[in-house]
Amino acid sequence: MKKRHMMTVIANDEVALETFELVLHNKVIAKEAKPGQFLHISVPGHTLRRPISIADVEREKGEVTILFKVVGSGTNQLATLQEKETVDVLGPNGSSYPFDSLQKGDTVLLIGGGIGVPPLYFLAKTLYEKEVNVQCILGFQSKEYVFYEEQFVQIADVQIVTDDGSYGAKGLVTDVIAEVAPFKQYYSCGPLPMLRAVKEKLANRDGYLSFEERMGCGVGACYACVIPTNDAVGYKKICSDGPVMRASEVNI
Amino acid sequence: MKKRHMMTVIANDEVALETFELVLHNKVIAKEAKPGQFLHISVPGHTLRRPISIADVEREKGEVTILFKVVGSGTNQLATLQEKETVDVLGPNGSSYPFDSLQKGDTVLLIGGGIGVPPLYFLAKTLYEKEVNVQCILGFQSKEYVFYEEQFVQIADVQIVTDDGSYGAKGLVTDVIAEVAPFKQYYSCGPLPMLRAVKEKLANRDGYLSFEERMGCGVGACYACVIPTNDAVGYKKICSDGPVMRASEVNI
Amino acid sequence: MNLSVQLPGLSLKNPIMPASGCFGFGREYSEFYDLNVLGAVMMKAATGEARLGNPTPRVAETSAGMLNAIGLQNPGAEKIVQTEVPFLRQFNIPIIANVAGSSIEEYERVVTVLNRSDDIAAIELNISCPNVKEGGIQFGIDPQMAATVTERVKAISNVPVYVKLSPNVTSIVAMAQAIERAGADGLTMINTLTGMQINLQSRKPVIANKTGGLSGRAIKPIAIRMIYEVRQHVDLPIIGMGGIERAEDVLEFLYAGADAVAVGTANFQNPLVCPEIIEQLPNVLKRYGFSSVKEATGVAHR
Amino acid sequence: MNLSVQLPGLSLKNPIMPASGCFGFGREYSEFYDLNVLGAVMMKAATGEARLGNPTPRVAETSAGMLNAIGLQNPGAEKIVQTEVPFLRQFNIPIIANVAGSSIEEYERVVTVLNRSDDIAAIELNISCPNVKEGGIQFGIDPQMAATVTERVKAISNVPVYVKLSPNVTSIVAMAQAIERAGADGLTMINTLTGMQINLQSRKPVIANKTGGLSGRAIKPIAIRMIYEVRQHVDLPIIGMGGIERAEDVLEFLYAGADAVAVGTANFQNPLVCPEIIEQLPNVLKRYGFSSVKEATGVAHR
Ligand SMILES: Cc1cc2nc3c(=O)[nH]c(=O)nc-3n(C[C@H](O)[C@H](O)[C@H](O)COP(=O)(O)OP(=O)(O)OC[C@H]3O[C@@H](n4cnc5c(N)ncnc54)[C@H](O)[C@@H]3O)c2cc1C
Ligand SMILES: Cc1cc2nc3c(=O)[nH]c(=O)nc-3n(C[C@H](O)[C@H](O)[C@H](O)COP(=O)(O)OP(=O)(O)OC[C@H]3O[C@@H](n4cnc5c(N)ncnc54)[C@H](O)[C@@H]3O)c2cc1C
Ligand SMILES: Cc1cc2nc3c(=O)[nH]c(=O)nc-3n(C[C@H](O)[C@H](O)[C@H](O)COP(=O)(O)O)c2cc1C
Ligand SMILES: Cc1cc2nc3c(=O)[nH]c(=O)nc-3n(C[C@H](O)[C@H](O)[C@H](O)COP(=O)(O)O)c2cc1C
Ligand code: FES
Ligand code: FES
Repeated sequence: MKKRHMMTVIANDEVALETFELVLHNKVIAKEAKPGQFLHISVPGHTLRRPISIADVEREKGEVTILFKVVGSGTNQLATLQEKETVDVLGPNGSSYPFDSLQKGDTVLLIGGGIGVPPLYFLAKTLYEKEVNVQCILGFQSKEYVFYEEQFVQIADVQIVTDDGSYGAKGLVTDVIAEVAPFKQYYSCGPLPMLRAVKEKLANRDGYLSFEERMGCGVGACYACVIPTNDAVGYKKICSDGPVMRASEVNI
Repeated sequence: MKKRHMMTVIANDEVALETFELVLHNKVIAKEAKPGQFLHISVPGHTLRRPISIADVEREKGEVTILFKVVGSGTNQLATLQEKETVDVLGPNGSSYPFDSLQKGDTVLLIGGGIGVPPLYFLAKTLYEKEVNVQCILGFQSKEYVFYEEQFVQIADVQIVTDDGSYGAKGLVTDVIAEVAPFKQYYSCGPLPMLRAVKEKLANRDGYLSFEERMGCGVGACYACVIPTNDAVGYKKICSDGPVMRASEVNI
Repeated sequence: MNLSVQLPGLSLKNPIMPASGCFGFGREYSEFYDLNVLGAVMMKAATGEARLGNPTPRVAETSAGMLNAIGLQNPGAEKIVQTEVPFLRQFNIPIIANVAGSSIEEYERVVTVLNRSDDIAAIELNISCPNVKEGGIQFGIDPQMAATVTERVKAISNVPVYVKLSPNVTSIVAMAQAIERAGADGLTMINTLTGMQINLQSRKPVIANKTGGLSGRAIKPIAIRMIYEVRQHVDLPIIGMGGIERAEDVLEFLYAGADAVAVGTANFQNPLVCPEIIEQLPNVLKRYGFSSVKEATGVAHR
Repeated sequence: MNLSVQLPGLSLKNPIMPASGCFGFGREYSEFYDLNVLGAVMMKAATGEARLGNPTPRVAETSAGMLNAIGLQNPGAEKIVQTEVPFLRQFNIPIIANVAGSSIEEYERVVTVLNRSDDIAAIELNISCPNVKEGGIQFGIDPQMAATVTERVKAISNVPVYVKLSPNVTSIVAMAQAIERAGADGLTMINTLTGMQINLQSRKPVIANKTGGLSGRAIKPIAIRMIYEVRQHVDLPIIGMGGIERAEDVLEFLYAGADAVAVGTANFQNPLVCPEIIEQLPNVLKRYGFSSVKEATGVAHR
């Protein structure tokens, strides 16, 4: 049976402007989590849980890392969490980035935008361990918002772009796609307009996108988070069928 | 101008079953408070403030003590307050027990029931300093709920009664009124049925009662807390005209 | 402690059930606990044909509540009878089918399809969904139309019919009385209150449908008031809902006059809320001096 | 930053005022701050004669809100004009008199008394107090009756008449339209939603009047929805209220179509809430790209 998990805060640090790295302890989740999945986090005083992607796990230590940007009252409250406090979560929820078809030596492309970058780190690390070559294009608003560059460069080829050019190349992630080495598959996560642009730019390539939507239940019961699909049913639920979907199946 | 005051928690201890003694620091309130007045306390996450009587002050140290019983979600939350945390209060609010007419050597009677006892301690201490003789009848549910007996006995003649006889005499405060020494004036605080009984029993005596009522604003603006009076207007507000009223003026 | 409640068509071992639309068809929450512990289950709304519902965003958070405008997305009555009811049948709990539509004919069509299943214990006639624009809402706010759809559905349904009341009306009692006269077997109340939230940045309503239905703790005082009022004027059994999160809330609904209750929004915060309430209910009943659910029902009227 | 708003009879230096019944006649809060900072002040309801109101308890706390059933306690219109208006006149802010009654004649009587004062800038016609049993509530839920009392009061009032809408209706737009046609100068909305809380121990409603009006953050989504809907169908200026606690809330009300706003329940938690909102409003307007209050009004409709 699934259950509510209590996770204990190990560390909570601001790693970039308005961006926090929260390390949580829970053996079950650390063991089960797959790249692309999310935690559905209870924030005291709030009716709805907050979905936040899993950015990293240390399976042995039982540690799970998430990275989040403070955008409203829920994330604001998460930012105040202190060591040893506990957090009530559901998870790991949702689908993950599939990579079973990849072989040692294959090359892939990861494209992340802003707060869509975190799940790609977990993916990059997992693929690196499989000895898959990882190229990343990571887009941020501006220099102050860049995070996890050091972590990424240790395991991947990284190209950073910023909207205002204050760090890396100036422009959108799609502006630099043409420059990357040949790849077998792509994986992306970021705001919807970015995912649309990526899908269009890489229309003839096989890839996976991870979506965001306002959620109710986070487990597939309330139909808050649907996304139109090209199949007969016509929709999928981002919380349970997704958040990761094959680019070709969604109608965005 | 009146203002919202921040008070810092110095100590918060369970002094009897479900009964907490909360010592707070704030110089202005400690200086201004008069016996019978209350603090209107903000409890995070709650729409309305909680009125709690001032039970003691150390004017020099800037300390204000309140005693409260855990009866619902607000007091439950107050019970969790830790040293150094801050509390947002309005106050000191309301009227106080008048005692200017008392002389050194006069004798008075204080009658408190349950959580109506706290303001009487502040009054007893003040009168003791004026060298007025204080006799107290203090009623509690049962032994476990008795608090502040030691503090009272140092400054007053104390008779304790409990509903079940588990401590002191068994019975109601009104059962033992006949036994007390002659007194010039009486002061009482407790649940409404007790105040009614006290007023009736001491119908021909001059006395002051302190009332409780559910409050909105706590400052006299919303008319939530009225009590019928015998004057032409027909009512008074417990939060601003009261909580202390002359027994003869109220219609209870 | 006797938790059982007998209502038309519903033999409930306890008075707790998940509310329609907040529990899908039970599959997801069956991964959290054995649904057998529930008093009953209210399925998500069924319409004549499959519906894709409203555009997203469909939910927004509010103070002590939330807004939703799902728009009755569902696979259609046929599919529900074929694939969802058989799943729920494995549990030994009454299945209540929530029926929605844009016309009386659609309501009838859905009920005709549901009639083919032997596994549905009762129908919850959803005349109150505020998020469907084609006219569904009309039934829920006009006593005469509510009566008409109730009569027509009653005439063909194989099982008892509970009508779900909208709180977005001037007189909830007038609605309940019209529905009682039309022959309904029970009432469920309340559905959501129509609300809106505007995003300061985008300058548009957060919910794509603009308005959404307000549910959760924020609306509990309104639900309690309406149940209390209806109980004073109508004899039908009432399944109460609106902001229930704890066993104490259940007791308040029983006091007001509900015979059983449903839990909606609270499932999202706590998927285990229903079994937790069921577990705590005997203690809470006992603490306040009751030896059965029945004893607590309507006590605020005595 | 231009915070000023011009409405019939009301030249507001900013759009923030305390709501009726939550601020008495200003005396208590004048001990916390200089009332001159306010855009205006809405006085507590005035009736023809002094009223003692309902028995206590009169308030209860709910999730993100509260219930009240004060019952229009007030010293009567004469006394208010004699003793309260002169107090408020010392501040340089428009005084809005809230007028209540149990009959059209009583409304007229109150307005006749108020007409004698030169210091009242506008009347807020309270046809929506849910806590008066003698019939006051009827005016607020029936468009025809609302129109009649509006017309009669308009006919005699020396100052512009704003009518306060009750949210306890099926169609807030129908109410607003009827009142517009009857010649009102503006609308204020919303009053409280009727609710109830039951004490588990005593087994009785907490509020002596049984039902009370729900106010506070819990009702904000309903207020926003109703203002948005009315703004689409009615041209009258709107003073919005219902759950405002922060300058951001004010902006949401402006977006929905309010021209100014009133703050009620929030005064109880924070006596300084009005001046604090007024202080923060320019920053909040600026942050979201506006250079005046006027610019933000109704933007969600664009
Ligand atoms: C599958 C998934 C994975 C995500 N992963 C991350 C991540 O790793 N890091 C990160 O910073 N953010 C992530 N987000 C976005 C994150 O959920 C929102 O930023 C967060 O919920 C905002 O909450 P708030 O209370 O601070 O904001 P508010 O705006 O106050 O939230 C109000 C309501 O809207 C919802 N909401 C607001 N923005 C979003 C959004 N973009 N997506 C979904 N719901 C939203 C909130 O959950 C809440 O219910 C993810 C979203 C999804 C759906
Ligand atoms: C002038 C005055 C002085 C008081 N002094 C003390 C004191 O010294 N020690 C003490 O323990 N208690 C005192 N009380 C009672 C105290 O205010 C309540 O016990 C407290 O508000 C309960 O809050 P709650 O959230 O725990 O209970 P809940 O029942 O959850 O409260 C719900 C609502 O009801 C109100 N309420 C509930 N009980 C009372 C009550 N008896 N009187 C007024 N409001 C109530 C609460 O303030 C809140 O608004 C005093 C009350 C008044 C009016
Ligand atoms: C996301 C969501 C979807 C809902 N869908 C339906 C529905 O399909 N049919 C229905 O009758 N009620 C529906 N409702 C209303 C609930 O069944 C319930 O009446 C209401 O939410 C009040 O209860 P609560 O406060 O416990 O959620 C829905 C509510 C929510 C929050
Ligand atoms: C204690 C209290 C008393 C009120 N008295 C009145 C009143 O006399 N006249 C009136 O028109 N509205 C009255 N109201 C309603 C408020 O003016 C306001 O419309 C409502 O509370 C919603 O705003 P809020 O959520 O900011 O409180 C009262 C509200 C409260 C809480
Ligand atoms: S959030 Fe409920 S179905 Fe996805
Ligand atoms: S609590 Fe508002 S007048 Fe007393």
